Amino acid sequence: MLIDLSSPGGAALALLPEIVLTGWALVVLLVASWRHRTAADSRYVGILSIVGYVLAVMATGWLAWVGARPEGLPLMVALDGFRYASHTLLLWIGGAVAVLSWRWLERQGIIAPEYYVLLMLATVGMMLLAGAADMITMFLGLELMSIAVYVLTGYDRTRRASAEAGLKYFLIGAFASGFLLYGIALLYGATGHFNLVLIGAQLSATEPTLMAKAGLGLLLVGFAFKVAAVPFHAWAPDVYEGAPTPVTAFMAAGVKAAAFFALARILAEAFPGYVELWRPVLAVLAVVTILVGNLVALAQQSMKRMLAYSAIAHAGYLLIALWAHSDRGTAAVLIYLHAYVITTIAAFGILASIERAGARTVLISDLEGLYAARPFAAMGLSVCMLSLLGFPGTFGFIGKWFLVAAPLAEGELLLPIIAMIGSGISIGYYLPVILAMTLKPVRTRSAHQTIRFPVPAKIAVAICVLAILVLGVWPNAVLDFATQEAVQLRRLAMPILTR
Amino acid sequence: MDLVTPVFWVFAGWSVVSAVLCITRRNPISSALWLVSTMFALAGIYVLLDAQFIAAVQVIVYAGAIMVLFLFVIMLLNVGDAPREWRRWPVGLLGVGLAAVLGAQLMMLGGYGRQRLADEFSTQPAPVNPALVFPEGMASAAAVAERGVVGAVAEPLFTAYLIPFEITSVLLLTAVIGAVVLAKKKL
Amino acid sequence: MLLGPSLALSAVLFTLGVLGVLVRRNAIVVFMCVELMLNAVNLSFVALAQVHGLGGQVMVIFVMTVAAAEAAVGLAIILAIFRHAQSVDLRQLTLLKG
Amino acid sequence: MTSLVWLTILFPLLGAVINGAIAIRRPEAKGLVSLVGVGALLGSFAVAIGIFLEVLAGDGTATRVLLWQWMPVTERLSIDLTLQVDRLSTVMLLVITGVGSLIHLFSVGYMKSDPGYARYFAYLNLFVAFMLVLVLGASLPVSFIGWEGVGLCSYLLIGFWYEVDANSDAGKKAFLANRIGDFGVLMAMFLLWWHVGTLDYDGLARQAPEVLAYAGAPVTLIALLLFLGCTGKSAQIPLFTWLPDAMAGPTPVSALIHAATMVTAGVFLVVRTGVIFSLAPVAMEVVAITGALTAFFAATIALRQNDIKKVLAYSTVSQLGYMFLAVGTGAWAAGIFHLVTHAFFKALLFLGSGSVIHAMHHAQHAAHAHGDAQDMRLMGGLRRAMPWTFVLMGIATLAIAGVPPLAGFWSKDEILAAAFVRGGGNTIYLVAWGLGLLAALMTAFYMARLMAMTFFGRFRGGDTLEPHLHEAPAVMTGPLVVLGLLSIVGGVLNLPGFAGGSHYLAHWLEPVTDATLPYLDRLEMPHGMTELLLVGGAITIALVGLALGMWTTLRRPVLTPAATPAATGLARVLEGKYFIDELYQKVFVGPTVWFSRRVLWQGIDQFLVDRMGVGGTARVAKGLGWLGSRLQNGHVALYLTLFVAGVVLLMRAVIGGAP
Repeated sequence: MLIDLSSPGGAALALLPEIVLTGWALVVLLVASWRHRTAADSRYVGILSIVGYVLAVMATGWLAWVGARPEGLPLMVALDGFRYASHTLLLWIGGAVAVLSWRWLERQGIIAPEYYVLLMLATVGMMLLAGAADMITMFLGLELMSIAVYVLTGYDRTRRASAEAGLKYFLIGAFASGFLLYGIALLYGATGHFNLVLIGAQLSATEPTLMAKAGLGLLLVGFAFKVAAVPFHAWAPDVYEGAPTPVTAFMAAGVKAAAFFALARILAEAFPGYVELWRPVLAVLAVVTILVGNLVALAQQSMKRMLAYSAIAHAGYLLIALWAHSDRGTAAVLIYLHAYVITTIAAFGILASIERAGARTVLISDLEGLYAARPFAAMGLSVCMLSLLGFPGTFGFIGKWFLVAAPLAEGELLLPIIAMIGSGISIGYYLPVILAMTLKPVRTRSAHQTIRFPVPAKIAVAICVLAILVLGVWPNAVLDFATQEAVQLRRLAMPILTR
Repeated sequence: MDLVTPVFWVFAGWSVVSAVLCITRRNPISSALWLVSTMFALAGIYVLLDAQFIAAVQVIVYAGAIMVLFLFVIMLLNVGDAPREWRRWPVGLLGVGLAAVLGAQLMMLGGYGRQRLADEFSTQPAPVNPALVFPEGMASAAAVAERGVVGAVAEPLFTAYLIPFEITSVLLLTAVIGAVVLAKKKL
Repeated sequence: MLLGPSLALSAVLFTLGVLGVLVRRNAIVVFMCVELMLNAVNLSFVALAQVHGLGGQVMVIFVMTVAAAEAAVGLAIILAIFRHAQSVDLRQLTLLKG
Repeated sequence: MTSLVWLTILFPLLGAVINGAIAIRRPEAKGLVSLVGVGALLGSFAVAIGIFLEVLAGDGTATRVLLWQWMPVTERLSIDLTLQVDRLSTVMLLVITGVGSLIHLFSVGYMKSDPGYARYFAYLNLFVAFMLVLVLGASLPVSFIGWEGVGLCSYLLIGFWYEVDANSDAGKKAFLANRIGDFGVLMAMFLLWWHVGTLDYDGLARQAPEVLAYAGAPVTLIALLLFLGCTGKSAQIPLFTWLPDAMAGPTPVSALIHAATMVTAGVFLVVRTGVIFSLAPVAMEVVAITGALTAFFAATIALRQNDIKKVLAYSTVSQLGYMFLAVGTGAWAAGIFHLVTHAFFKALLFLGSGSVIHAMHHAQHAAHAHGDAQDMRLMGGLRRAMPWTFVLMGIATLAIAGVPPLAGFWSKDEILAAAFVRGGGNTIYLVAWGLGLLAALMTAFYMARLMAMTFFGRFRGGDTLEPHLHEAPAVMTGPLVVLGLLSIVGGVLNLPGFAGGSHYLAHWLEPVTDATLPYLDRLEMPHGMTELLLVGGAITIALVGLALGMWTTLRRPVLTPAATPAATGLARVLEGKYFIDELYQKVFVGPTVWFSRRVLWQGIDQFLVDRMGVGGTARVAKGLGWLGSRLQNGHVALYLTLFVAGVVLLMRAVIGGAP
């Protein structure tokens, strides 16, 4: 189905998932403003918000099903398989985080159901960021996401750590968006356009110019911050630790995924002519990020911090796939993000259930003997660790495989080796978690007695863990989708660019 | 005789001096006021650059509303002069050095004139009809002459940029919800 | 026209904003320096809009909106941290580290 | 039947799931656990026999069973979950399910009183499932699932008794060494994919020779990387240190995983990818000499160990070295032959030692004594209390020492003969042959010493213990008897011509190994006089080694750890009489043992590999991590400065030319 994006009706149709989710968020906001006093109210709003994600997924599915394509140039929003794939994943993240937050918030004494509204609006921002075909939409989506996540990070106002995390994230985030904005301005100056494809057309037609180069650099800075690549990563561990755990999951999975989707789109559509320029930058960023992320993770005692550094390292792996600048690389980004996101959500879900109200962050040594007390939780977390490690038979392995294969197909050997070395180092911190849970006795009798795992969260985590295992040996559906349907970035942009 | 250039340099000097004072004053209130001063200078420059509407908005919204919010919060928190406002020397010096290098890199952009931009611009036939994107190709001055100061900006804002415009409404809503949730004394 | 001078001024102001962020300790002042950076970028947009048409000016409107939203949320966050620490000195906010 | 090969994997997998569930819900239901655990293996074994009969009737072409598409990477390369049944995988299938069944059965008795009974069987079943994936996989990635999976299970089982910290450390070490090796396999896989474009064993055998130049750098690199993986998994120099530590796990685990099956996976992989190796003669030499060196030095280390399981562990490393020597010379069948016979007699030795440890442990328990149940200096004279175990371990000792007509003799002789023949044209192989010969002597020596210290002389564990020593129950001795029979008759698989056979196994494997023939000179096994000389020499060495071992051990009382070394005048005088022994000790054994102990074991293994290598790397990495962690001091200023430094560098890279 061809959609004319220059007409308001067409634009509304193209943005249906976002509009549905925003509309539902307004409904939920109305409900939340009437019912926001008790824990029951909070739970009620939580359930209500999940309906919104389901509706938005259905809208996305409809767009994908009718095969919506832009009539001519994609204006403001993209209409391609990549967008539908990213939307599905992002909506899924939002829904899963809402499920994980359900009852968790009340247990931590956070009774303010606006939380779910902000979560939905942040998801809208992520979708706009990932699906934007225009720098303006992209910037506004990014800001919408960021502002909502700043608030969510500092949401647990009773804890100083949460407020501090919010402030740190906010200050550095605003600082970074200054750079991003400068980059957009310079690209606008160099090309006269905000539209990604038109920028790509203009940049491909000329030799690299100073203004465009500077714009590219500043743009990369902005995204490197969002994906937490070294040396723009320093905020991540602090913020991940301080934020409420479901929000941490949201940041580690959603924000990172959305930023990578957007970066993949920008590099593919706007900068195909500048490959020689951004490739070395991405390579260096990837190498440094992999090494620093993995090494520093070794020294961590807190689970959340460890996962934060591990998330940094995973951003490094993903940069390798972007480096490849090929359909295979884009497919690898999609597949790896799916694997990473599912695993991260499950790991943080289990972690959230272990946390006690008001207690300090969970240390790795706190997990000792978890297997004896809570075998399923321990097994689930073990599967997550193995998947993050890239153990064959888990979805993580499939993701790593494609990730490493992408630059190899381009004839690059060093980056895959670095990725594998990094993955080798990562045994040093993933393994002790499994070790602590399965091979160490329980420290005290009272340990693990306070674990509260609400049924919906349990189901969500169980689905994730099963998905990791099943997709590890039977990933065909996802792979087919990623390699055939979703890799349409270049395919849609190329005819316009080469004309 | 061209009056624009000397006036521009006056405003430029004003804005730079205000900005320097903004980042060096120890009292946050002075800093905020010097920032307002910078914004006024910029508004003046906007007028010179054929962006009269933006200049007005800059004064009303930015200098007027946003900075008042800042002042309000500074007064509310009542944080006076910090005993040692500056960062310690090694870090501070490193910051100055880094900023200087960054500034030198960005200053290279100052070499751009209209001619250079036009030279670097691709003269290839545009791949698609620009009218599909937004009615541009019409420079600021011409647009103002044709549609008036407000109309020049309003036209594209409500046609080509309708989607971003609607997104900003969601953005502001989010900010309001967030600010209320965070700042309320009791939830 | 003044394209080159405007871009240079924009770069200077942006750098001053970065410098302010790097050397100041007061969270509110740091945030104000970020606002200075955004203003500098706006100047670039306006200067470039002279050549490329009004897209740049429209973008400035959006940036101002974003700045307003950021200010609202940012100041609320600063208020929240002030309630805990009785200070907005960034040097004292080192609970999270390691 | 062949199309049902997936059943052999499914049974143990189901067993693992069910036992895992029991471990969580009702860990006390041991009867059910045994039924499921052993039943799963027996089921697999039954299917394996069915497959074997079918393959026996077939003409040797491989049957590929497609389970489902796994990773459709490109149109060109699609990796499917395909199992491959051919003569090689059938041999492995039979060994794994057969020996596995026996060891599962043995475990029923051995682990009876362990609280983690259900968990143990769940892990063990899971291990078998992964091991079968490894040998049945039709492509490298599928095998790699099993390859990593067995490593994980091995690690879980080594650390099974997690109350002891050293055990979980040993598990970690094993996992780490394995992962270093896995890095090699992964790299080799990617390189193969890059160069050849396929990872199917079938496709590799067909396409690799066309794409990869004989003795070229790429194929050599690939082969060496694959071999790096094998050294990790099969405990060869330099990655052999984890295997002796791995003995911390339950003894049946040592028998199954660290002797009979998992550690031989490296040998299997080399044979499977034989074409690649045969294209890289340098890599073949490396494999052979590494195997020979490992065989030699592991044997020297075993000479002076007092822990019964440590002796067997080093012996396993040494025997694995023989297997690599075999495949390194291109004697694929000999390698597999030794793999099979070794599975029989080494499993028997481990289970026998398990039976001894079990008896010692129970005796200590009954007498309320404490002591090391594995220290041979505290044993002695056990042949009276444990006649069955004694006889069976004796058989295994003769087999491993290479006394005809037991199984070990034929396979070891085959390997040494092959190395000797290759040595005719290449000195490296002659050196390898010499090392192998010396290792054979030492093997006989330390095995005789083990037998003598354990079963002969008088009991040194204390009078209170002695009445409590009993033979193991039938459920444990039963599997021992079966393995004993196999150790005796296992040689018939591949009897050479002079003994009335026709190298049956070698012919049986020809469909698999023939692909390497164009690149590898056919081994012309020696005939007539040379052959008889070689055989005679091997027998002599075995008998001399055994006699020396017995003699030097029993000649004077074995000192218990507590006893002070007796060095009185009379003893010295008496010792003076044993001039030959002293000479032997001083000139040959002494320096070698000193070298292996001080340099290899303490120097390289403990210091270089453990402290500097594994431990050192870990410490350096941790130190760097700690440094990075300190940089994360919570100050936003520092974060922002780092940020801007990044911006400056990035801009410098993108713009170029600017400051």
